[in-house]
Formats: sequence, C-alpha cells, structure tokens
Amino acid sequence: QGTIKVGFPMILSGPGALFGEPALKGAQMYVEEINAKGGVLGRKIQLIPRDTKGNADEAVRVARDLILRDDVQFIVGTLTSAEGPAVSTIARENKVVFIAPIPKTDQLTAPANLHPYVFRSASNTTIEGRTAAEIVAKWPVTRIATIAPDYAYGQDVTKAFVEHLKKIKPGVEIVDQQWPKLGEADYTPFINAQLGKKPEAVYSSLWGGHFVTFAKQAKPLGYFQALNNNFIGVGEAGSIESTRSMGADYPVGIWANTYDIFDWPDGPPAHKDYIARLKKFTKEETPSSWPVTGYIGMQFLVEAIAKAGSVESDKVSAALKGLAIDSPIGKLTMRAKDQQANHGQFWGRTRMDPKYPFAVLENVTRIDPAPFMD
Amino acid sequence: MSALLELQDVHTAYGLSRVLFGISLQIGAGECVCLLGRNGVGKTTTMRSIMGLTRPSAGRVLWKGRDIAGWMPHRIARAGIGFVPEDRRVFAELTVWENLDVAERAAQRRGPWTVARVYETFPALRDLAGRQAGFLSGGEQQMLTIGRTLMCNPELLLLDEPSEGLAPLVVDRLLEQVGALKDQGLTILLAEQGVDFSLRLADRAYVLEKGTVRHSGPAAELRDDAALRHRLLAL
Amino acid sequence: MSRRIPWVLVVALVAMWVPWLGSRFYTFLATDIAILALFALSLNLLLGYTGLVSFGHAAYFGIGAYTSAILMKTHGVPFALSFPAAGVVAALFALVFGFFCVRLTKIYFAMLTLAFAQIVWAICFKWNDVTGGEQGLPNVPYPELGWMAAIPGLGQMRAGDHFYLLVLALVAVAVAALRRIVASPYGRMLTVIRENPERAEFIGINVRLYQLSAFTAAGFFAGLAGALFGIFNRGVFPDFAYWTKSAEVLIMTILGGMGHFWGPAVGAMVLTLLNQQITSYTEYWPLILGTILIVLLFGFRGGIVGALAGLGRRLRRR
Amino acid sequence: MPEPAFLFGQFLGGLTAGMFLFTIAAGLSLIFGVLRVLNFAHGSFYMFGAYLGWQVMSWVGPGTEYFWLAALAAAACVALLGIAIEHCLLRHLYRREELYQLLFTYALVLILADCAKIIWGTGQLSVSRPPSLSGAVQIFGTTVPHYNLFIMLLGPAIALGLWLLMHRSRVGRLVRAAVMDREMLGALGANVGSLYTIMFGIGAFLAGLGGALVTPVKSIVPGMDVEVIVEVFIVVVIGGLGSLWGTFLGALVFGQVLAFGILIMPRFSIFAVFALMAIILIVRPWGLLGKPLR
Amino acid sequence: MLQVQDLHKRFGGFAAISGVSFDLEKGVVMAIIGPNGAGKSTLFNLITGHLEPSAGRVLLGGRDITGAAPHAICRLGVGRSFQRTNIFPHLSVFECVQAALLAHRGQGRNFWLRSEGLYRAETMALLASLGLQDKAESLAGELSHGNQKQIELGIALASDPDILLLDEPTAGMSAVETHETIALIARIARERGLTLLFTEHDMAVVFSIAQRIGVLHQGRLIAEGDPQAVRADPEVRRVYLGERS
Ligand SMILES: Nc1ncnc2c1ncn2[C@@H]1O[C@H](COP(=O)(O)OP(=O)(O)OP(=O)(O)O)[C@@H](O)[C@H]1O
Ligand SMILES: Nc1ncnc2c1ncn2[C@@H]1O[C@H](COP(=O)(O)OP(=O)(O)OP(=O)(O)O)[C@@H](O)[C@H]1O
Ligand SMILES: CC(C)C[C@H](N)C(=O)O
Ligand SMILES: [Mg+2]
Ligand SMILES: [Mg+2]
Repeated sequence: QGTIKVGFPMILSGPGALFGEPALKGAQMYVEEINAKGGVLGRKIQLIPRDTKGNADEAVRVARDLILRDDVQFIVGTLTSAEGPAVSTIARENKVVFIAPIPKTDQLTAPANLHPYVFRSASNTTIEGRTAAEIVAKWPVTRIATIAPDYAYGQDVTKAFVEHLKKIKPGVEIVDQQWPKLGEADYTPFINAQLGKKPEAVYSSLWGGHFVTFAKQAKPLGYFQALNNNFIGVGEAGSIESTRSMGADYPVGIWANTYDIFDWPDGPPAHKDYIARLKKFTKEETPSSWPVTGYIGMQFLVEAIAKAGSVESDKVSAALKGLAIDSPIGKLTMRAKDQQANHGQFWGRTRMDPKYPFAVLENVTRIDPAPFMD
Repeated sequence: MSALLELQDVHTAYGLSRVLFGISLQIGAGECVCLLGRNGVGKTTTMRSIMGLTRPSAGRVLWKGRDIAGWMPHRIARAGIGFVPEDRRVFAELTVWENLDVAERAAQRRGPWTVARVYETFPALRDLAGRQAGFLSGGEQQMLTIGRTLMCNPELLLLDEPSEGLAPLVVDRLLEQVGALKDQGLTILLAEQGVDFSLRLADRAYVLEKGTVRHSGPAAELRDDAALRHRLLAL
Repeated sequence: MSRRIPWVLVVALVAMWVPWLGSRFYTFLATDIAILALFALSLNLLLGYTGLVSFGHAAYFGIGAYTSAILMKTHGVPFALSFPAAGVVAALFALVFGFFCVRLTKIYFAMLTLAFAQIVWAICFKWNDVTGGEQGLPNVPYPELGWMAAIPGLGQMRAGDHFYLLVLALVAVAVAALRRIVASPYGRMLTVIRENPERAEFIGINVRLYQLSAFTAAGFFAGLAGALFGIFNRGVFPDFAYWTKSAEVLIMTILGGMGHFWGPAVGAMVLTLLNQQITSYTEYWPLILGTILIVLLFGFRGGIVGALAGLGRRLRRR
Repeated sequence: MPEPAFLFGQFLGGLTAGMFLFTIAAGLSLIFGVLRVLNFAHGSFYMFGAYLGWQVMSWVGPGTEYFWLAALAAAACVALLGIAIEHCLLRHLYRREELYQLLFTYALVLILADCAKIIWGTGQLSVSRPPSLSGAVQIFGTTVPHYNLFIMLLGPAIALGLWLLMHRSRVGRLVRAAVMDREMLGALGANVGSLYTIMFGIGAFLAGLGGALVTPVKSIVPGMDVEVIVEVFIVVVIGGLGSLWGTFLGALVFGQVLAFGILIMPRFSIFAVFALMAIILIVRPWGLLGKPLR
Repeated sequence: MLQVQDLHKRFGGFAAISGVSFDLEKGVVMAIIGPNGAGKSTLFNLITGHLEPSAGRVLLGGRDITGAAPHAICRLGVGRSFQRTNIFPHLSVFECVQAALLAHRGQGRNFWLRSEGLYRAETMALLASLGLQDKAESLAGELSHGNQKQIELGIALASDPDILLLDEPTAGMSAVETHETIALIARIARERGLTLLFTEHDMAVVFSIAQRIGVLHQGRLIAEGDPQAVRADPEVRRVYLGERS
C-alpha cells in the first residue's frame, strides 16, 4: 500500500528534449499538486521519469525496465510516434495502462493496434493534417510542397494534409516532398532541393529542436522569403519553446500551431489559474507550452484511478473509457470508442512582439478538433 | 685519462630474450674504439643501450661521469652522442637536404657542423640534395646517415656497420672520411663486420661474444697477431 | 589429456534454473545475457580467432532480427522456420559483403565492414514499407510456445519464462556448434591466419577463402542472435544495425577477453549486469562504462577472462 | 532538366557541407597520419568545440569580433583537452595493438559525451551567426549566405595551411620524419613524444574549431559527436587515411554526394554516402589518394 | 623440376630482378648468394607466388605456375621458410607444426573433429627430428631466434614438399645450432629426395652443402655453376666474396 508508481518515459536529451523536458515539468507539477492534496485513494503518486533519447528501441528498453525493475503500475509518456506504438506493445504484453500524451500517429489507436491498455490524450495526425489543410486551402496558392521527418508522424500527418487539401481544393498540385530523417543535422540539401521546385507554399511537420535547426538553416538561404512566408509549420512549430530558443532568428510571418499559449485572451479562468501556477512551478516569466501535455496525461490517469477506486490495470482501463476531465484548456473526454481525447491546438501566424524578445502567434484561435473527428 | 663514455656491467634484453650479459667498456675523448664479434653477439644492442633506444635492465652508462641509463634517446642525443644505425634508416620520403635539416633542428646543438660542411665532407651529397633519400644507393644512403648524425654536432659518434653492403670502392672512400673525422677530434665507437676496416681505424678493440666482452686491447695487437685474431674471431 | 568437461552443457544446466527464482526481472536479464552472449561469441569467431576486426557486426544481427520479424509478423511464418531463415539470410549478406571486405586489410577492412553495416542500417531506416523505417517493426509475435506448458513442471510459467528456456536451448546449441568449430581443424586454420596470414598462405591455406567462410559463419550466428533478440525485445529497430551497436558488441568481446572462448560471453554478462546495477543509481552509465574500459585497458590485459586465467595460472604455479 | 542556378545552389550547399567536414576531418587525418591512431574521440572534440563556443559566446555576448574570439578560445580549450589526454593516457598505448587504441578513444567518446551532458545539460543549444556574416549574396541566381562563403574559403585555407606546415616548415619536416621512423628521429635528438602531443593538439584544435564554427548553422545537441564521427571517418577513409589532399578530396566528394544524392534518390540519400565509401574502398582499397598501410 | 625463365620484377622504377633464368633438377641442392638487396628474397617471393613477376615465367615440373596464389603453389609441393622469422607466435610449437600438417592433409575443411589430438605422433616425430620435442608446449613466440628458425623449418617440412626454398635458414643461429640445422637439412633432403634452393650469407654453410651456386647481383644472375667455379669467378669475388675466403 505504498506509493503508486508511474513510469514516465520521455525524450529528455537531444533536439526532442525541447518539448520533452517541459512535458515532464507539467506531469511533475500535476503530481506535486495531487500529492499535496493527499494523493489518490490515499496513496501518493511517484513519478519515475526516464530518457528515451527519442529512439523507439531505447523507449522499449526503458519501458520494460520501468515495468520489470521499478515495478511501475502505469506508464504515461513517450513523445514521438515511433516510441508510442513501440511502448504500446510492451504495455499490452505486461497489461500496464499506458497513456500517450504526445505521440500523434493514427496508428497508435488504429483498430488493428488498439488494446485495452493504450490511451491517447494528444492530438492525432488526421486532425492536425486536416486542420492545416483547411488553413492552407484559404491561401492563394496552388503549388504546394511538403517537408516532413521520415517516420510515422511525419508520414501520417503529411498524408492526412495532402488528402484533405486535395479534397477541399482540387486544383492544388504537390510539387515536391522532402523526407529528411528525424534528427537530421544538415537540412541544406533538402532546402535547396525544395526551392528548386519553386513551390508557392510549404507544409512542414518538423518539430522541436528539429524545426529550430531547419529554420536556422533555411532562413539565410532565403527560403521563407522565396515562399512569401506561405509556410505552415505543424508539429507545434509555434510553441514558445521553439520561438524562445531561436529569438530573432525565428521566421516571422509563417503559420504554426502550439498546444498551449501563456496569454490566451479568451481562455477560461481555469487556464489563467493553471498558467499562474505553472509560472510559479517553473519560475518562468513566460511559461512553456508543453507542460500541458504531461499535465493532462497525468490528470487522466489519476482521475481514472480515483474513478476505478483501484490501481488494477483492467479497472483503470475501464474507468478511462469515456472519462471526462476538466483540464486547464477545457473539458476533455477520453472517447470509449477509440480511447483518444484530443486536446486540440492553437493556430496562428507568427510575429515579433515588442513585449518579448521572441516571436509569438498573432490572432491565435484554438481550433476545436471535434468537427474533424469521426 | 678519464673516460668520455663508460659502460659498467650493462645488461639488456628485448622483452624476454636477454642479449647483453654485463658489458663493461670505456671510451676516452678523441679515441676510436671498435666492437668486433660475430653476428648477433650484441654489438648493435650495445649501441642501442648507450643511445637509450633499448633500455638497459641493469648497469650504468656514464657519459662524462653522469649516469644516462634510462634517459630518453633525445636527451642522450642532445647530450652529445650521435648514432648511425646499421640499417641506414634514412627518412625515405624526405629529400637529402631535408634529412640534414631535420637532424639539425632535432638535436638543437650548436657546433661546427652545417649543411655546407657536410657537403664538403661528402661532396656526392651536394649533387643529390633534392633527391628523395629512399632512391639513393646504399653507399649514398650511408653517407647521408653519417652526415645527418654529424648535423647534430655530436662529441661521440656511434657507427654501426658503416661498410655493410657497400662496394669496395665506396668502402675505401668511407674509410678515408671516417679517418678524417677522427683526425678532427671526434670520438668514435665503431661496430663493424669488416675486421680490416675497423682495425685500420681503431685505437682499441673489444671483442664480444654472446653478450659479454671476451677480449679487449689495443687494435694493433689484433691487427698484428693472426693467431689471436683467429682464436677470437675465427678468421 | 585431462577429461573434458562439457562446459556448454554445464552452463546451460545452471542457467536453466533462473525462472525458478521467481522474478520476471531475472528471467528478463538472463534472456538478454544469453542472446548477447551468442552475439558476442559470434563476433569473436572473427576477432579472436581469425584476427579480423569488424566494425560492422551489428549488420548481421540486424538482418537476422529483421528477417525473422518480417517473416513472423508480416508473413505469419512459424518460428521454427523463421529462426534458421534469419541465420541463413544474415549469412548470405555476410557472404556477399565479406567477399569485398576480406580483400582489404586492417583498418580498411574494418572501415568497409562499417560501410556495409551502415548501408544495412540506412536501408532498415528508410525502407518504410518493409522494415517500418525509423519506428521499426513493433509487436513481433512470440513463437508458439503452448506446447511447453504441457511439459510437467513448466505449466505455471509465464510466456517470458517459456521463451527464456527456448532461447537458452537454442543459444546452447549454437554455442556448442561454435565451440566445436573453433576446436576443429578448421578453427585451427583460422587461428593460424590470425597469427600470421602471410605464413598461413604458405602452408597451403587459401587465406581469403577461410576469412570469408569465417565471416559468413560469424554472420550466421549473429543473425540467429538477432532473430532471438527481435522477439525478446518485442520489436526490431534500425538501431540494431547502427554502428554503436557494433561498438557495443566489440566492447563486450574485448572486455570479456577475446583470447578465450568464453571471454565474450563473460563480457556480455558483466556489461549487462553492470549496466542494470549502475543505471539504477545514476543516468551516467556511459561515463562509468568508459572509465571501466580505460581502467581495464591499462590494468587488465587480455580482458576479464584473460586476467582471471593469468591469475589462476600464477596461483597454480605456487 | 533542372535549372543551372538550382544545380549551382545545390553544388554550393554541398561545398559548404564538405568544407565544414574537411575542417574537422583534417584534424582526424593529421592525427592518424602522424600517430597512426584512429581517433574516435575526434567527434567528441568537435562537440566540445561547439559547446565551449556556445559557452564563451554566452559569456562575452553577441558581436562579430566576440564570435571569432569565442571560436578560437573554444578551439584552444579543446586543443588543451586533447593535449592532456594524449600526454596522460594515450601515449602509454602506442606500443599496444591498434584495437586497444581504438577502444581507448571509444571509451573517451563515452566519457566526454556524459561530461558534456553534466556540464551543459541535455537540451539543444543554438548560436546566431556573427552579425557581419549574417547577410547573403546572390551568385548566379542563388542565395549564398556570407557565412557559407566564409566556410568555403576557410576549408582550402586550412588545407593550404596544413600543407605548408607539413611540407614547408621545419616542424612539419620533423613530423614527417617521425612518421617514417620515429625511433631514429628520437636518436637524432628530437623529442618525438612532445611532437606527437603537439600534433594531437593541432588535430584536436581543428576539431574544436570545426565544432565552434558549425554552431551558427547547426544546433548543439548531445549525439552530435557520434553523428559527425561517422561522417569524418567516411571522409578520411575515402580520401585515403593520413593523406591531407585525400581528405580534402574526400570532403569535396562527400559534400557533393550529400547534395546531389537527394536529387537522385530523394528518400534514400543517407544511403548514398555509405555506398560511396563502400564503392571507393572496393575499387581503391587504400582510398582515393592513400597509400597501403605498413 | 623448377624452371625460372627470364624473370623480371620492378618495384616502381626500381628493377629488383632483371632477367633471371635457371633450371633446377630434381634432388639438387642449390644456393643463391649475393649481397644484401641483390634480390634473393624477391626471387623466392616470385617463385612462391608472394609477388607477381613483371615479366617471365616460373615452371614447376613443366607446369606454368607464374602468378598463381601462394597457397596453390604450396599445394603443388613447394615449401619455404622466410628470412624474417615468420611463425605463429601465440600458438604452441606443437600447434604450429600440426597446423601445417592439418592444412597439408586437407583437414582445413573439417568442422567436426577436435583438432587437438590429430596427427599427434607425426607432429611429435617431426619435432623430435628438429630437437624441439621438449619445447612442444611452449609458445612459439617466446622461443629464441634460433629455435624459431627451427620451427620455421618444421612448418615447411610438415607440408611434405618436393622442393624446399629456405631463405637464410641459419641466420641468427649460433655456430652449434647452425651446424646441427645444416646437418638436418642435408639429411632430410637426402632421405626425402628433396630439391633444395636456399640463400645464405654464411659461406661455410653454402660451400658445405650446395651442389650448385647461383650468384645474384643487382637483380642479375652474374654467375651460376658448381661451387669451385663460382668461388673462382673473379666477378663474384669482386661484388660479393671479396678477397677473403
Ligand atoms: N628487436 C629484437 N627483439 C628480440 N631480439 C632481438 C631484437 N634485436 C636483436 N635481437 C637479438 O639480439 C641478439 C643481438 O643482436 P645485435 O643486433 O645486437 O647483434 P649484432 O652483434 O649487432 O649482430 P650483427 O653483426 O648481425 O649486426 C641477436 O641474437 C638478435 O637476434
Ligand atoms: N616491396 C618492395 N617494394 C619496393 N622495393 C622492394 C620491395 N621488396 C624488395 N625491394 C627492394 O628490392 C631489392 C631486393 O630485395 P631483396 O629482399 O630481394 O634482397 P636480398 O637479396 O634478399 O637481400 P638480403 O640478403 O639482405 O636478404 C632491395 O633493394 C629492396 O629494397
Ligand atoms: C512533438 C510532436 C510534434 C511529435 C509528434 N507528436 C509525434 O508523434 O511524433
Ligand atoms: Mg648489428
Ligand atoms: Mg633476403
């Protein structure tokens, strides 16, 4: 009857850590808060974070280690769409409930791969791709190019985008598709090759530190200029983590999305409260956007445990199905049908704000994923 | 006369195989001393021990009274001992001039020897200055190694088999030149298979056998006493 | 001659009891060690016995893993077929790559093995339709082990324990075969080549042919190890063929002692256990591993087993 | 048929990548050429150069002159690190088999990588271009950043500098002599040990410089060491181990294969460089300009 | 038995062997002498396939073996020893010689038998004839230079050659060892009807067993014939023997 151990495999090093570190912060903040309130079922939560290095193989190793050696009862975590499905296998085999707060590939919860122990609170590739397509469809462009990391997320989200865009705007033409590997250090050849095809707009799903590196190399080559800033960066390229780390080097005028923003004018009071607590917890003046993912993932787990009144995997799994929570960004429901609760994203155009030494999103709108989910 | 170089009971081994079993010898300033003996008795090893190339496992090597056993070779070279190895070992991809220049730079000892003076001593080298040393004939390489060592301005020259593999004519010329060096006051330790060659140059001789000194005495004694020579050297 | 102890059998019999310790974790570790030991032993056929330094041995491990995973997962082939197939496919690749590699010597040989291994890695990494690309092929099925439950005494065991026993049996057979090979006249020819290829040529040994055959055999066993590892790991990933994996197995082999048949296996065991122990105290396992390596390099010549054997010899001489 | 301007841009991109690699690989090649040690830790030196460069820049602040200062300071620190490692540890392994030297340098890779994590954390760091080189020029219709132009010139300058050092200076002659016959040079009075140390230091300096100079273009992340070492290995191996001009040629070829591989096999371009190395080794077992190893 | 026809070997621009021809009849003991760098070892390497001639042919029993691989030539019954001792340093003396036997008997393809006990008696007999039986279990690399030369000879003899090439077989041996080794070589050559080709700088050895002598100088065969004739040849005296002996 000790603590409830929750394994938290997450990218804590390398380019992915730009998102992974703050995601962990969010989970830690939630755990601190819930433990301060006495925990759940009278037991405290112990979060055990581990670095997956952004690598599926390592994620598997870490997840098994957490289960077999550290005896964790639950796993919340993983960042990439390579790690998520790999850890899902381990969760299924060991009958451990696994909540994926970040991986987006549709395959994670596709019928063929779905099992009672895998849940997702993240957005998914279909919705993200389609949302982006809706935005791009409004631009006066027809020659579109894409650039995406060559792995499940990049592939799926690009496919969703292209299919949806072709449906809603039949005249478009995909003139070029670049597939650098995830973690590519030098995007220059890809950038040049893409410019060579003279696209009018580019859809990118590079994320985290990868996007930072890409943008840093693309800007001096006149890439964004040549595109007239008709560039949309999904994969949370508009996260404050990214804009902050690039400062003035960040390409302004492009479109991008993010999971959270610290000044959400028409946000609910719960969000303002959350941001205030986060500010204190992370001691950041302009709090990061990724903590919300870890926060929500943990919130789902803990509320499911409370609802189940037990830490048994099967009971918690059953409790999670259909569970609705009041998250900092509004009400979220873990749909029983496909075990997903999409927490939606903010979209907008980047601009420099004199108030901050980095770019922010202007006219942000939180696009409700509901219409896109079937 | 106090010895310039003195070996006291030097033992040396290559890994597990022991080669020198207590060599003691002395060389006075200005002297020319030669080591004689069959192949493999340890002549080269004695020189390598002096030079620090193979560290003696026991015994002392006194250079002007200081024990230099265990010093790094470059310190010994800078102290004034020059070594001309038996297998020549020119820097094959450097030119003749570069070989000489490297040596001058390496030892950083001031003295009378310059490139010009080496060319004077071995005129053949002057014409070959720009040639890669690896392409020289054996005799030319031999002159180059001696010249190279002289560039370090040594006080003691260790000459290992200078006449090996050289045509008789070349050997004669070399004999003259080494003789001239000796006349200029250079101290020389010579190891040589060609007994005639060494005995003509040397003042004193040590005969080695299986890593020990079997005999020592004036060179003239060996030169003149055919019976002794036969007994010691099977000649 | 003293009586020969069938060491492979002894070790396997001892290791068999691990599941009865009752900890899933121990079984897990033991499975890991058994597979990696086979991998390291296969490398030592090259490194220790033939004197060929391969920087790309992980390629064959990876090929074996992917072959068996693709056969089992995508095509539903039973383990009894996919397992030997993994070895054979890995051996075929080793044969082709080895053909070019054995024409080079030393560092260049090592570099060419590395180049081929990286090509294999790149293919695994990018051929999305077949290998799953970057995210690999998760969810490799376990072999059908229901029959094991029918064996008295094994009925209550978990699938992981059954799989462990299977791995142990297969590894034991493979290791016994390896041991046989190195003790055979063929193995002697390999040692002779390691010692002095030039001279070996002139006792009538076709050095390149033998090197190639050793390369192929090593690839075969590495492929078997890879096939087991893919199942054990519940998924195969391109990293299996990446050069750091080759470096890892090289370290195991050298650390354990490549001069002794069991050295690499000991290396695999020690490294795996140390890794487990140390990562539970600190995340800086590489730092500690590096330090251990340097200490061993300067302190223990001949690796762990080499040092132990030396110690044993000295004690016996007393 | 793609436009010439586009091909030219791709070519320049490859050239820049190649010259970056050359800066690093030149050090590796130098170390191998002189010490006959294939230094896995070279990538770690590169990474330290990057981190140290970032560190110094974060102390001294932005500004072009500070950028150069930081790059040189970082490279110098890395050189000192290299010298310390060579002097205290590596030199005791010269008599051992090659494999052990390799293992040693690999152990360094592990240790240095973790040291960097301990000192600088595990996240991604980045540096801006020096202000005076942040612009770009148009050449034949392609945008060429000033900084890339600078790197394209730096590569040949380093090559020339090293060549002059090795072939036109006394120290260089000593080093070449040491390569040919280390023992003999010692017997002539040269302190070969410190000569080796200096060369190792210069090699490490170049790696560090490469690392510091790459920061405005690439991100500084853990793992950059392992990533780059494979690339520079390929460069020196295809060029021929220990050959300066071979390394230069190798870097050029490598860069172009990177740049144009993408056009020919868009998805499989990472495959191209390894294939290149394999093909070159099969056709020319000692690399493009290398000589058989003794 | 062995015919060398107008053999040439160039290293870059340097002609190490230029136009060497000779025939060696079965059962004859022939010495090749000449100054250092004359090309003796190079000639051996050309015959045994370690080097490929720039021009010319080598015939063994009438069969052209020019450019064949060393292991193939070895299998045709050519044995050799090397000038630089060239053994298997980390194997025991027994294993060194046994390995040669195994290879010769085609056991190299055998994956199954344990090699340890194979051909034990034969190997020991061979070692005994070399006087190495006491050292059978020592590591070859730890023996003295002279012993290593003997192992070298043992390895060469193990493959039961018809023609044996020995490159300075007694270099580095003491006087006593030299004597014994020469006696052994002579005896084995006689017993097995071996054809023997060897190089040597020790003239005592050369003149004691050679039936024919070839003198190599700067890559050319400047004299060839029976020992008396060669010894008397003024050219040979000039370039090699000198005025001694
Ligand atoms: N590097 C080495 N390792 C092991 N033994 C060696 C080594 N060098 C020489 N020896 C042995 O040491 C002994 C003495 O050799 P050394 O070269 O000193 O003889 P030497 O008198 O100079 O002979 P030579 O007249 O042939 O030059 C020889 O038996 C030789 O085999
Ligand atoms: N691989 C090679 N490359 C270039 N030159 C070589 C090579 N091998 C031998 N040589 C040269 O060819 C010549 C003949 O060498 P070889 O070894 O045949 O002489 P040798 O007659 O055996 O001498 P020794 O009596 O010293 O053994 C020498 O000048 C040598 O430098
Ligand atoms: C950071 C995210 C954009 C990563 C992405 N969610 C993935 O599935 O890999
Ligand atoms: Mg000598
Ligand atoms: Mg010879």
